Amino acid sequence: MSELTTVSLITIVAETALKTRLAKDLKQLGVSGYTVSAANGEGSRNRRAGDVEGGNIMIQCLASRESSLKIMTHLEAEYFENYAVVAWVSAAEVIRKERYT
Amino acid sequence: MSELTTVSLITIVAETALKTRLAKDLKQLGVSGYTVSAANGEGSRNRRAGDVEGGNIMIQCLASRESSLKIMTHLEAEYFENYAVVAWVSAAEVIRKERYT
Amino acid sequence: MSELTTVSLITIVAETALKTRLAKDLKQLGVSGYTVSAANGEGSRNRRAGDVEGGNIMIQCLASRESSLKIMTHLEAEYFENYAVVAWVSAAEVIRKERYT
Amino acid sequence: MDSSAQVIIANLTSPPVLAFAIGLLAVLVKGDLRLPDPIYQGLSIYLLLGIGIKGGVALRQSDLSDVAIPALATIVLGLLIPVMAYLFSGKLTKLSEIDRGALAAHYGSTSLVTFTAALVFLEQSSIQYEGFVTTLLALLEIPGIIVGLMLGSRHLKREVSWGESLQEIFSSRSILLLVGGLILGFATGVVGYAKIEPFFGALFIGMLTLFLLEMGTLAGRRMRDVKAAGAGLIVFAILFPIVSGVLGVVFGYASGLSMGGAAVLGVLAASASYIAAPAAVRLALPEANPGIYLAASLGITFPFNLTIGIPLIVLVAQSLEGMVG
Amino acid sequence: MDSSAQVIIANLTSPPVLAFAIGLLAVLVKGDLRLPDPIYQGLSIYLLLGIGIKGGVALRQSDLSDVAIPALATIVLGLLIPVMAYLFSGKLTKLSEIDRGALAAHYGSTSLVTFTAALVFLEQSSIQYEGFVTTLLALLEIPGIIVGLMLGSRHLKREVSWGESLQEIFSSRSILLLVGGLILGFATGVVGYAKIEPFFGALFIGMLTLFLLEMGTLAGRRMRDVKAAGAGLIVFAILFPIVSGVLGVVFGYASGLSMGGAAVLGVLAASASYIAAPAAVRLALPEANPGIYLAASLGITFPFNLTIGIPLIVLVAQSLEGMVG
Amino acid sequence: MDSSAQVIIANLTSPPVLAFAIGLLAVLVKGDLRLPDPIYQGLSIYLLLGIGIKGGVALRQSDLSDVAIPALATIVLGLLIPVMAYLFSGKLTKLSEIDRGALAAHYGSTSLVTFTAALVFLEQSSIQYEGFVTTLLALLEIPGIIVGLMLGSRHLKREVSWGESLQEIFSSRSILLLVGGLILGFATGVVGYAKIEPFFGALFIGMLTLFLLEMGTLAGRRMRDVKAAGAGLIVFAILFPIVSGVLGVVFGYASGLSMGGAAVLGVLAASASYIAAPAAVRLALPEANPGIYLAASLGITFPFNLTIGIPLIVLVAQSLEGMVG
Ligand SMILES: Nc1ncnc2c1ncn2[C@@H]1O[C@H](COP(=O)(O)O)[C@@H](O)[C@H]1O
Ligand SMILES: Nc1ncnc2c1ncn2[C@@H]1O[C@H](COP(=O)(O)O)[C@@H](O)[C@H]1O
Ligand SMILES: Nc1ncnc2c1ncn2[C@@H]1O[C@H](COP(=O)(O)O)[C@@H](O)[C@H]1O
Ligand code: NA
Ligand code: NA
Ligand code: NA
Repeated sequence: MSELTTVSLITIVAETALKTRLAKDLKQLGVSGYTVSAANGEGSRNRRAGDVEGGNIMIQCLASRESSLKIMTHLEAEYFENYAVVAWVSAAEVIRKERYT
Repeated sequence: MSELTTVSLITIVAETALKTRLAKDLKQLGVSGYTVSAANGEGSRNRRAGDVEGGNIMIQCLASRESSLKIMTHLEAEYFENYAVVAWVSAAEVIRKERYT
Repeated sequence: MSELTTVSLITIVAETALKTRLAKDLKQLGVSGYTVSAANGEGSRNRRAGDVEGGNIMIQCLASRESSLKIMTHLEAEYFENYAVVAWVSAAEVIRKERYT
Repeated sequence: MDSSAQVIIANLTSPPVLAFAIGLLAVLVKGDLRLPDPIYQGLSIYLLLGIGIKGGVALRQSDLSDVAIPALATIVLGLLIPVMAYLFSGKLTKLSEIDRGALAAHYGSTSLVTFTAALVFLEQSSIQYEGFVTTLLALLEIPGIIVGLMLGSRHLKREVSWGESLQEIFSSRSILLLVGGLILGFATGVVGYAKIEPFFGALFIGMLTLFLLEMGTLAGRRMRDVKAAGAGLIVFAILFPIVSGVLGVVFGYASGLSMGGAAVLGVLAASASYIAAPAAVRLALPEANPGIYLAASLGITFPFNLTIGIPLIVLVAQSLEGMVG
Repeated sequence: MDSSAQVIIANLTSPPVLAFAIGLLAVLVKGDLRLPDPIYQGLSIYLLLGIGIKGGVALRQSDLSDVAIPALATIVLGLLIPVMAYLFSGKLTKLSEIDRGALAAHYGSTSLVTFTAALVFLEQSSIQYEGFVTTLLALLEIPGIIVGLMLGSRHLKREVSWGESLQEIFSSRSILLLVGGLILGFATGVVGYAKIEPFFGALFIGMLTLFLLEMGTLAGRRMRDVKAAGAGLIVFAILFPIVSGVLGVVFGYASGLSMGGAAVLGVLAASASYIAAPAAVRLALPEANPGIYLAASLGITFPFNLTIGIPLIVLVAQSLEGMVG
Repeated sequence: MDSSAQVIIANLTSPPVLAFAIGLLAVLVKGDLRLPDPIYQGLSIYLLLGIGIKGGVALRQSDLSDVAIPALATIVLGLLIPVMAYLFSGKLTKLSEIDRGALAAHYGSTSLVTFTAALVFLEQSSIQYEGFVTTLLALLEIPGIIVGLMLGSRHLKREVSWGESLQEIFSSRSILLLVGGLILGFATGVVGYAKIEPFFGALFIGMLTLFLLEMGTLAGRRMRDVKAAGAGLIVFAILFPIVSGVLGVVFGYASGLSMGGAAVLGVLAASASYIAAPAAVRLALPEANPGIYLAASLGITFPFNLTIGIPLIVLVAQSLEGMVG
């Protein structure tokens, strides 16, 4: 097998209304791809457009350590204050590190 | 960017029937929030109320290391024996560690 | 609580058409179970049977370090070239390590 | 061909029963005819609400004093049948008390689809029944589950969290939809119902057909459990509904119901729950093996009732007419 | 019983309104009658497309020159009502300018379900209305949202990304389905419509009933916010629709609509958005508190209009007939 | 206006075709009219089962000996058309053998929705067709896929896992639902069907309209691929269905079908699969580029057949009547 190397996995849980916007942001920040799934949840603020338009989305994105920090900085600057957004970074081992920019 | 610090991410896969109960438990154990999504799966026991009421849920919860150990202890005591429940803890870096109790 | 020990969590994002095949492969490679959820995403290749049959699936599987490497090797040999498949390995702490072969 | 054979064949070639068979057969060729989960949920909401509404409209036209005694008889059945199921299964199987309690909860409760199929069958056979039978369905749903859980947990060391379990049973979606539908139908009456009849009335058998396709697949998947369960459980799951069905008919006549009404109460008594009871049992009695109670209720009793049980109980009701009550 | 009371009672016992009440009551007993999300989405696609198609079929039979002045009146309403809502809410509450801008966006736009319920009500009362009212619905949906967002963001320091927000508003699914339905209905005409009438026509009230069950649950969940919101907001959410509803009726008569048409425009003016506006406000004005605007539009105004507002506005239209225009 | 133009216009203004156009247009304004996935799945289950059931009811009324020769002709078509598609695409494009094999699999199989639209069209034009045509649909679905896969994999170095692929093709949901519906319809007959006609019959065109809204969106999204595909593929995707459609009509007459039946077989031959074939090709021939085969079958041939192909083939069948067979 090709060797495993460690990259960052960034996970974003956000209200559904932000889906298009976050996808655009991620692409602008240079990631090679991302995966989205539907989620629900409870948090400390629970401020959102309400149940009418559905719950949360979870975005997972493999990226270089550098990109992942850029993404976190962007999320903090643009979303954390006014939107229901939670995000975290973890370590992930992949084959062909070059794919994850 | 504010600094990243490491907290625990606890992931619980459980039969759907336990959804309300697990959410209540987590809140009682003091977490600040959690995220739920729908899942399916196969395991070694496959004991459950059956397909009629749907498959599994996956709960993800950012918490302090201490809380995450409490949650694992609670799951072991209350659920592992009789219910279809699998859980694991991993490391996650977040901004504003204080939010994740 | 019983002690926590570290095993591997392997996550596979793949086009839905591969669901049955991947599940079969995992079982043949000896894992004790796996969890599947529905997902969507964008990647660099976007080659697939198209929206008609739905998007992606995400498979998560707790396994020994050894199994997880075997799984990655298998994915690389069989799927990475022609199919929309992304996979990564991360660390997860569990109770009763023996369950995760 | 005599008329009882005709009655059974008419039932076997009705679209819902055929759809059930096709769903079941598909499992054998490794196919999968399950509906997407939200469609399945949507259909069950439609069926529950529709049955409730039609029951409510009919209830309004009934003389409420006529309902009291059959309602009482139904509640007594709801307490009696689970005890019988507990004892009966003790004779026929070697199951633990916990598993027999779980079985009791299932056979003490009822199955909406079996009930619905019985109404469709009666309407096709032009047999009249009382409009308030849906009320009896709602009344029979819960008591049996509670009695079964009590029987199953008697010998447990741990505390059973009754408060939580009862809250979950009473605020369960099926009860709310059934009772909500009854209220809606009662309040809107015949005039209001006319406006929604094209949806809740005309489409009903078609929707039921689609639903039974899925039920067939679910039952098909239980066949492995059925094989593992052993002969005793299979005998129980076929004989017990006949016993409780006849008892239901007798209670029906004794409480003054017409022949059609007595047959419906018989089918209600004979049917075993596979939605409300499993959910409650799973939470309150997790030590019980789902492979046992689902194999019995969903894998054997449900198909048995759908194909043979319903016409059989109607025939029983016809034979007993005039002899009881 | 005089006829206005009769009118109100007929409305209160119609299946859709009863379903709303049952969904709301279920929340009180901690039950959950929400439909699975895809079913809810599917129903709202059905309703939007169906309303659009029927509107398009009717529009084709209208004299297009008759539409121009009512259309103009509707757009003027769409610009005027949000300004009024902004000022009015300033008198009645202590909310920030941001929250009042958000309220203005909601009350400036409209609610499809309220509109639909009004049509159902008029048809039951055998009151005629112009076929092109659905066009007015489509015209009233957007301008109010934009005016509201402008009012709410005047004092913000940050840049508002208008381009992105407007793109999102205009290509939103509800607008596309409504306009798409109008085109489809217009192009296919009466002959084509006959083939889909069993689906889009006959089932409509039944589907609406199911949809309102969910709306009741959603409104019920907002009750906590309503309690927290304070008396001023509650008064606003009941009084303002009456004011804007009467204004809509007057504009309707002034632009030459029939009594039924004026009543529909009144209901459109009185109704507050709870789908398009929240989505747009959430993205463009995230500083506004959803607890406020959803409590008002979904928790108070929607139930108020559904039960009392619609018959009230029809009565107003009947009384004003011949006095205006 | 002569009658062929009338026929085409009647088709273009039918609600399902208009819905397709609206879904496609919505993509151009960056809108998204996709149905939630479970609704889409539910609708396709409804359509497959409904077509199957109606086919089964009709099959029971057919003389079974009449079916044999058309069935044989259909299977020969299923083997011939993919070979023709493989050769034809070699002349018109520079695609690899793998991609041409994939195309062959798609054009050798059929499209349920095109078939359904053809039946709706014939019924509107009051043209009779044989009741057993649904059986021909089921027969034509699979052989072409297998031939296409064989052609495409001839030059591959690796082993093709035929066992797995065939198992997946034969137990696929669309085949099971179609065949299951045929059995259900055959067994329940006219009497049983009457009870589900309000669901599976009366609603059919409405449901199809909703489904085509989604199909329009899917086709719209393929437009980028169509542009990238080049002129050769576009010519292929328009000319080949005309060729295979005429061949189907000829085979139809030669095997003794009526004018309507020959037209249906023509449409079946002309239609390209976009569900069963892509799934099978993706698994068994992953080296083929989905952008090519989906652009051709879903992006070009499907809209072409829906709007022009169907009336054209019916006109061809009308002109050839009496000349062949
Ligand atoms: N501690 C947590 N762990 C996991 N997910 C969380 C946590 N807190 C919040 N969330 C998710 O983030 C969403 C928004 O949170 P909040 O903005 O705090 O309401 C919630 O709906 C949850 O899905
Ligand atoms: N090794 C594993 N990795 C990931 N998920 C698992 C694993 N084993 C079990 N699960 C999940 O946990 C559920 C219950 O497992 P079990 O109780 O072993 O039947 C399964 O349905 C899976 O979703
Ligand atoms: N960098 C990434 N991070 C997370 N998921 C990814 C990434 N790249 C691709 N994916 C997922 O893998 C699928 C296939 O990717 P691809 O084969 O590159 O088109 C996509 O649809 C995404 O769901
Ligand atoms: Na029973
Ligand atoms: Na308004
Ligand atoms: Na073909």
